[in-house]
Amino acid sequence: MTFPWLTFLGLLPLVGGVLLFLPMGRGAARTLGLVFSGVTLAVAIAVTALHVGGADLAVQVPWIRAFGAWWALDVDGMGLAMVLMTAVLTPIVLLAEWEPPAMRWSAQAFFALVLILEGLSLFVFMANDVLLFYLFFEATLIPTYFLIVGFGGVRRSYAAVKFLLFSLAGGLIMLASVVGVYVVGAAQGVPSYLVSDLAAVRFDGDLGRWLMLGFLIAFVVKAPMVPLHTWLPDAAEHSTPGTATLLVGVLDKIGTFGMIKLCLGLFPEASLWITPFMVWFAVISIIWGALGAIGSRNLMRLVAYTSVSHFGFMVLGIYAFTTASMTGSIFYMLNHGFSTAAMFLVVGFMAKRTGSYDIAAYGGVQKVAPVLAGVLLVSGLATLSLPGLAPFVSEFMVIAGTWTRYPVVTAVSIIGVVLAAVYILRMYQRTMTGPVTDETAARFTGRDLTGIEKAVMVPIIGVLLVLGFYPQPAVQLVEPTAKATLAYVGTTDPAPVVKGAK
Amino acid sequence: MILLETIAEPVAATGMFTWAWTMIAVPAIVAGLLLLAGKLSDAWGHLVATAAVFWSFAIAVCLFAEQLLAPATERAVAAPAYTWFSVGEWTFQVGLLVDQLSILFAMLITGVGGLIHVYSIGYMSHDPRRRRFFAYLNLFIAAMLLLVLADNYLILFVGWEGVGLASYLLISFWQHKPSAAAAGTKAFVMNRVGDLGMLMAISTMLAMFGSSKFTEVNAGAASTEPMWATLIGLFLLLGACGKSAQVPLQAWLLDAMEGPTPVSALIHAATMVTAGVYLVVRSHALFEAAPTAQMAVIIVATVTLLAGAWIGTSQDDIKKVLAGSTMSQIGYMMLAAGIGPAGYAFAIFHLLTHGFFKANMFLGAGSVMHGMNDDVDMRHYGALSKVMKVTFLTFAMGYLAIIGFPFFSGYFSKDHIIEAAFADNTFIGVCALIGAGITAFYMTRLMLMTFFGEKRWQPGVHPHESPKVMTIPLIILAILSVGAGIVLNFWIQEWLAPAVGNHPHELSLVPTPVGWMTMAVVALGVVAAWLVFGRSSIPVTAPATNNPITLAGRNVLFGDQVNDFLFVSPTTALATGIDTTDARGIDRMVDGGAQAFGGLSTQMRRLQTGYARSYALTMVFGALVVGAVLILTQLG
Amino acid sequence: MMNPENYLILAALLFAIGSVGVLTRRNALVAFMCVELMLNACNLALVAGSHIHGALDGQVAAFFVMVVAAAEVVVGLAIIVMIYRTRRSTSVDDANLLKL
Amino acid sequence: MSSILMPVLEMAAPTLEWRALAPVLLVFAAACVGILLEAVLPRAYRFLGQMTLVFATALVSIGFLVINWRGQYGGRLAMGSIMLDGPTYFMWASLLVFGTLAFMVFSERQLNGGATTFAASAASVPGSLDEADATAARYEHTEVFPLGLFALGGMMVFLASSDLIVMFVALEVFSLPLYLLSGMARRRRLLSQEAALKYFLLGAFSSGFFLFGIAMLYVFSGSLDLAAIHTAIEGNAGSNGLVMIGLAFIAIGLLFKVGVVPFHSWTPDVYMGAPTPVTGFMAIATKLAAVGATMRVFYVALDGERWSWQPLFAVLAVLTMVVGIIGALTQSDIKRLLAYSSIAHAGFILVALVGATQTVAAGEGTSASAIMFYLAAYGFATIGAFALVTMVRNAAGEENNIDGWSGVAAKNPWVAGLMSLFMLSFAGIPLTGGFIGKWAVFTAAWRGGYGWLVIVAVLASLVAVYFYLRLIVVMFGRKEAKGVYVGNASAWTWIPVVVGAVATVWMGLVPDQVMQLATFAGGFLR
Repeated sequence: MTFPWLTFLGLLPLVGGVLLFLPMGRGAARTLGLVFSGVTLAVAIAVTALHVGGADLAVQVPWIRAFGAWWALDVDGMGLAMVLMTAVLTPIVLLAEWEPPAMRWSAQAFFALVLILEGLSLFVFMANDVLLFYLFFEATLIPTYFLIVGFGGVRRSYAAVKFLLFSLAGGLIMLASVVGVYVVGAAQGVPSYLVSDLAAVRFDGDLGRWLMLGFLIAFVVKAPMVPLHTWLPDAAEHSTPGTATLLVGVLDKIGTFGMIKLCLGLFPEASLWITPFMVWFAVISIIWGALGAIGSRNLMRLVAYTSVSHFGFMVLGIYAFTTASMTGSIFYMLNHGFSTAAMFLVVGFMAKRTGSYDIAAYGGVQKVAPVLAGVLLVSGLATLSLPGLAPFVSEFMVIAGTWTRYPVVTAVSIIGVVLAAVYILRMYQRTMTGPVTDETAARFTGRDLTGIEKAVMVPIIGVLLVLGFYPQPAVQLVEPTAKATLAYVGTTDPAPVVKGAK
Repeated sequence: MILLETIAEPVAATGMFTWAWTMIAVPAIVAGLLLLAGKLSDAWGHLVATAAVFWSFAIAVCLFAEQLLAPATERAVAAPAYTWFSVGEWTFQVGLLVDQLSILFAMLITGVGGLIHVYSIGYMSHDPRRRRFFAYLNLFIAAMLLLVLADNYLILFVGWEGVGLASYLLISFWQHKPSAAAAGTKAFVMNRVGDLGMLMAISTMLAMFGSSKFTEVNAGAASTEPMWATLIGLFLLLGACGKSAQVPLQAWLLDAMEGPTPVSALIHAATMVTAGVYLVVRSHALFEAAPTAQMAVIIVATVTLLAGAWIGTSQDDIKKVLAGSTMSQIGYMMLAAGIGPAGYAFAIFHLLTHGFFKANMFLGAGSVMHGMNDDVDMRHYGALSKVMKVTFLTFAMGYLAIIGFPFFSGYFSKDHIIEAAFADNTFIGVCALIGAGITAFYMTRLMLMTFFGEKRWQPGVHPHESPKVMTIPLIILAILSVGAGIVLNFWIQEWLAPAVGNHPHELSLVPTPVGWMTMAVVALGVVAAWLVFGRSSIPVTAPATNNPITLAGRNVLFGDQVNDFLFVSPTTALATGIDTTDARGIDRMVDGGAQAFGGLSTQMRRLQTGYARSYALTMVFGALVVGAVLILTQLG
Repeated sequence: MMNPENYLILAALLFAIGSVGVLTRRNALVAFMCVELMLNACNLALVAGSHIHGALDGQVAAFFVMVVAAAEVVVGLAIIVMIYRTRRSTSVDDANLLKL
Repeated sequence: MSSILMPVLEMAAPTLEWRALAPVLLVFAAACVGILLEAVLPRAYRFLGQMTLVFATALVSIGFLVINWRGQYGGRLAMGSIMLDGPTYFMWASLLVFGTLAFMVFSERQLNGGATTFAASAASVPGSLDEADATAARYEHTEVFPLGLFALGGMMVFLASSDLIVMFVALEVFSLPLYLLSGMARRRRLLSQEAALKYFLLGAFSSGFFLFGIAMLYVFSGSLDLAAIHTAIEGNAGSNGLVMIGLAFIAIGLLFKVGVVPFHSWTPDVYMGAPTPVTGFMAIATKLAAVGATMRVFYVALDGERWSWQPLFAVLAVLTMVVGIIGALTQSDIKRLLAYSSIAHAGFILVALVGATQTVAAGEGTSASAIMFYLAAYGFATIGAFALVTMVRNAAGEENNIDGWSGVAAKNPWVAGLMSLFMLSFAGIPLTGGFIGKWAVFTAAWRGGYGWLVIVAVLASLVAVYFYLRLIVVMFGRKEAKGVYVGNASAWTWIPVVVGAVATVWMGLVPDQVMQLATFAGGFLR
């Protein structure tokens, strides 16, 4: 038997997280946490190398035999992209939260919870068994809840409960579908939860549609889409920037990840049936999120709303069913992880100096803390998808791919592109430019970004730039997933209208 | 519709052309270096930046020379760099196309850009953030070169957005001024509206042709359904309107004058704002397949050239007058580009000459401001011709060029456009002619208010001539303003023909009837301005007026108010509404559900009375329920 | 011999009387006696069933029930006495602290 | 007359399969010995003696059980009154484990200042001099151990009996000690006594119903044997009115013990009033035994009337989930909260019971296996949770008010963390046994054709999450309550907590072993 790389990869941070519950000094805890997340990153890179080299990494061991559940892990391009993103973001978040807020739980607890969250998320992205996926999908809520409640802002308890209730609501509805999938499969002689086994089961007719909806609702809550998004701004506003990064950057991706892997991967017919609805739903999210961001007076809420808008693009790309749009969506999932991370973390650095997330509390920061302002601007430009930064490539693929099928929908959706410029630049204008306020002078003078903060931002911005200028390897990594999914669903890309152009 | 002869396929890059990418890379790298190095590079940053631009200029000149030496069919050279990304059937190459059209642009950008860099060394010498300014300028140069050298629309769009970013950064360079910061944001957002058009155009091209390469799009254009060709054309026009400040996306350009003057000269006069013209000319095949779109271009251009001129007549801010003039002149170029094969070369011709004389005048204005403690109000100027001789003389060259004084550069380029307009449509021609007259009027007004008349200087202002580092670029640009027209006049049509499918026609130095008419109208404009502003003294504050034309001009034709009413207010209202809906609507519904359950729970607790006998009664009741259900199942 | 069904009807009546008694009587002792009445109604039914089928099990079962009932009395009385000593009352309605 | 006397004359000595029945016989024997010990041992040694007896018995019983199980002993035993089949083995094992853990909590004396949580003298009047004297003399009711063993033995017989009259006797054997145990709290004695009275009266009332049902089935079939009743129903061509009456009354009696709405009213009051260790024992052991017996009666004897009782149970399941969950939403007492939670769980169990999946391919889960797994998972969490309830205290004893639990996390993160774990398991959140259990019962129900019931159950558990969360929120998200402390418990409390926690996580992560045991226990034999 070959070495179970994927199991090892997921267990590493979990072991680290559990170890961190042992009593130890603050310094030792932080070092240990960073070491574990660093090793996890190294293993993730090794796994990527193996996958690209063509190694078969799949693990498949019986787990609950009586009900056909397997400990089955595997990665495809999309899974690997998500795994890498998680593995990269975790050490960054740990560094960014090197000094968690005072008057809250200890740094040790934060590091432990983050590592546990990382491990669980990795398993979600690697799970190849519906029940296993569900198990970790739901399990991620627990550390997230404690991360919000233990380290968040004033109304952290409210926000944490809201987050949990929304997520659990979606999750439990999904549970019904998880059960139903098995029952239908068993009735067709496939009593198994393996994704590969279930792909052979036909989920036809109304039952198939209801089952698909069960999954979809959970993912729609997760990948927050209007009108089930209201938990996100609150959760982001009342948690620490690091938590918000993981929440929006990593956890919410499970929603779009699940749509591709499970909704499309199990219910092609039902997914095509829901498409017209989802497409408009996505457009509403795009516009709604962007307008919400424009209306936000709080920086964390603003970033959260931008994500609602961006998730709208991802969903639009998925349900447009073209290679370009779906590849764009998957690539967007990756890029968005880094661009939101950049936004949340910079906003966190700002708040660390003033103690406030209110836009009104800032003004003229650029003059006294130019590096901070510059980093915020770059992060913002990534968020508004400026070419040269990674999100542009993915957003363009989504728009261009969707256009080939739904020009009108796309035309409406790209109003979001203009609104993105409005919310980012207005925010930048109000916080960073203008005359230096007394408050800014007192809080920011001589307190530009510290070394550790720069160390946090450099890799994120580096990734955004590299993927912006040379996205080809990443696109090639995730494209096979899109192609395989589309082939399974049975759609083909619209051919160019004008023949012989080439 | 005139069918084009096939455009020659670009040949593979050899020799100097393999260095073409360094034109873009060097300024880009220098920009990044200066931004990252921080204060370390304060001392020498501006020199490196200027050198970088001259490097690009040198390469551009060398390439141009090679092209001149090559046979006409081998002048267009493709220099692919690497695959940006490929997805499905689509492949997006980062590739450069150095052809007759783009090389002219490259030289304009790097040449004028280089001069403006030199000028800025002096102009920005007292600014503590000069290094950053030069970094942004280099960023702009790199992006602009990418825009014009790209071999496909997507890379063009990357450059397009890049210049938008640089423009944003430079307009709001003096961020501590809220007006500057707001102007930057406004410029970026309005450009984004245009970008929607670009995105839709590229998406449609991909859907139509499966590629966004110029060669493939042009090859397929003729066989495209008219509806789609028209749509692409209109989308491109929307993009061009945003970038080139054409009506209805013109409102940002005057605000953009908040930026340092060299920026206004380089970006908002000579290069970036003309990108729309470049785009239309570059997409000539598509526009020719879509007469409706061409008509739209012509209408937009005509409206803009008149609107810009109108604004120019009533502004008191010297830079805003020049900005209005820029709008108007770009309108001429768009007009030419919209007319079709007859006008492409003239559009580019006017673009080049305008690049020279407008940069010249902007820098001249900067020089004036430099001497006047950064005051921009012309009502505080007057009689500057005596104290700022070099500035005055160079400015005068620009002035004569723009009003179309015979044998100055504008005379050639603008008159050709007016003639072509008359040839196309008499009404449009008349409009263009009127525009020329108004141009003469407002430019004369500017000259009179700035350099002649009595001193209206504010207390404590001591005008002086600018240092050599600023005047030498002025002199060079003045020479170009004077001579570029006559040099290019006979050559440019032939040169551009392979790239834009132009139809060269005979030109002579002797004015045509339209030419005579133009001269007369211009003379009329000059005289009118002299009658109004040259004879009487000019009030130091703008006199109140009820003249609707003046009021509209002073308020930039109420563009901001219209935008506010149509877009900004509704968006703000919606954003507020969404905030409320999320907090009070959706969440309230969820909370309401929770409260309903809570209420139900409280009610139900009343059943738990604590009396054992009532519990027993509940059980008996339960027995009845059991009985009832069983009876029902037996019946069923 | 009467129709054995009549025994069953009687048993049902007794059972009903017993349960109504539990519902209506406040005194814990009386309520408890009503429960005993219900058990004895069951005994009657068991014995009647034994007769109908001509088998002994029902009668044996009735003995078991009696023994169990006796044991129940022991425990029940202990609890009722304990309550009485505490509260000086055997009303089941007085024991009403645990509710909602 | 002779016909009546004849069998008596022919009666032979009953045969007992000693080895196979050893686990339950040992428990009864130990209970009897325990009573003797009370009489024989001096007061000072009684506690030690009883504890030794209880835990030694438990160990030996479990040992016998395991050996017998592996040796595949079984079948109809004790002259047809006990059915030792797979489910019996599984549930006996569960009962013995949970009983042992519960008795450990009985033994805790450190929390209470050196005394157990039971009254020093249950017979003394609360607040009287007698009581004060007894307390001062450090008297203890060590009878709780034999009582507990009797209850445990009764439960084991209850779920294993294949004869209705044995089942009735067993019902009383386990109920009567519980009535007494409920009334023996050291603190809040009025509440405790009231709980005992209510439990007793209503319990007796319900056993009347149960017995009446037995009588009706007997009248119908002429036998008390479950298999014989099955045969009679199968062969019945005429009216089934008597079967229906019997079915209804037996159901009432059994579901009362399970705590199904509308026979649940006793649950909150008794759970709240009884001493907490007893509540913990009742909460799992009674429920397990009653569910086991319900399955046995309905799957074995009344299987032929399945189309009658499935809709009935479905209606009751919906009622139970709804009432249990909605009732729990606004509770302010933690024990009442757990009581309503136990009602809700009864509803979830009924969901699977209704589905009654019994015929699937070998090695696939059935309703019975799902329910048994569910009960095991629920049991570990219940034992642990109630043990933790004893540890959060104020000056007067246990702090049962949920507001008093505010900020427990800051006082003792372990207590708060483990309590959260148990709450998450109750709520059915993954990585806990509760999740796997819930998923398994839903699967069983849907496979049995009750998809709509699964949807209702899912929606119900969605609301249920709220009140479990509430406790977590209170512990972690609120400021510390004044005057409340986390008691320094001995190993007697900590062992059940830790075992419960480990088992909960174990069954959540690697449930296969337990699930295989439950699955290969197979169906109920006739």
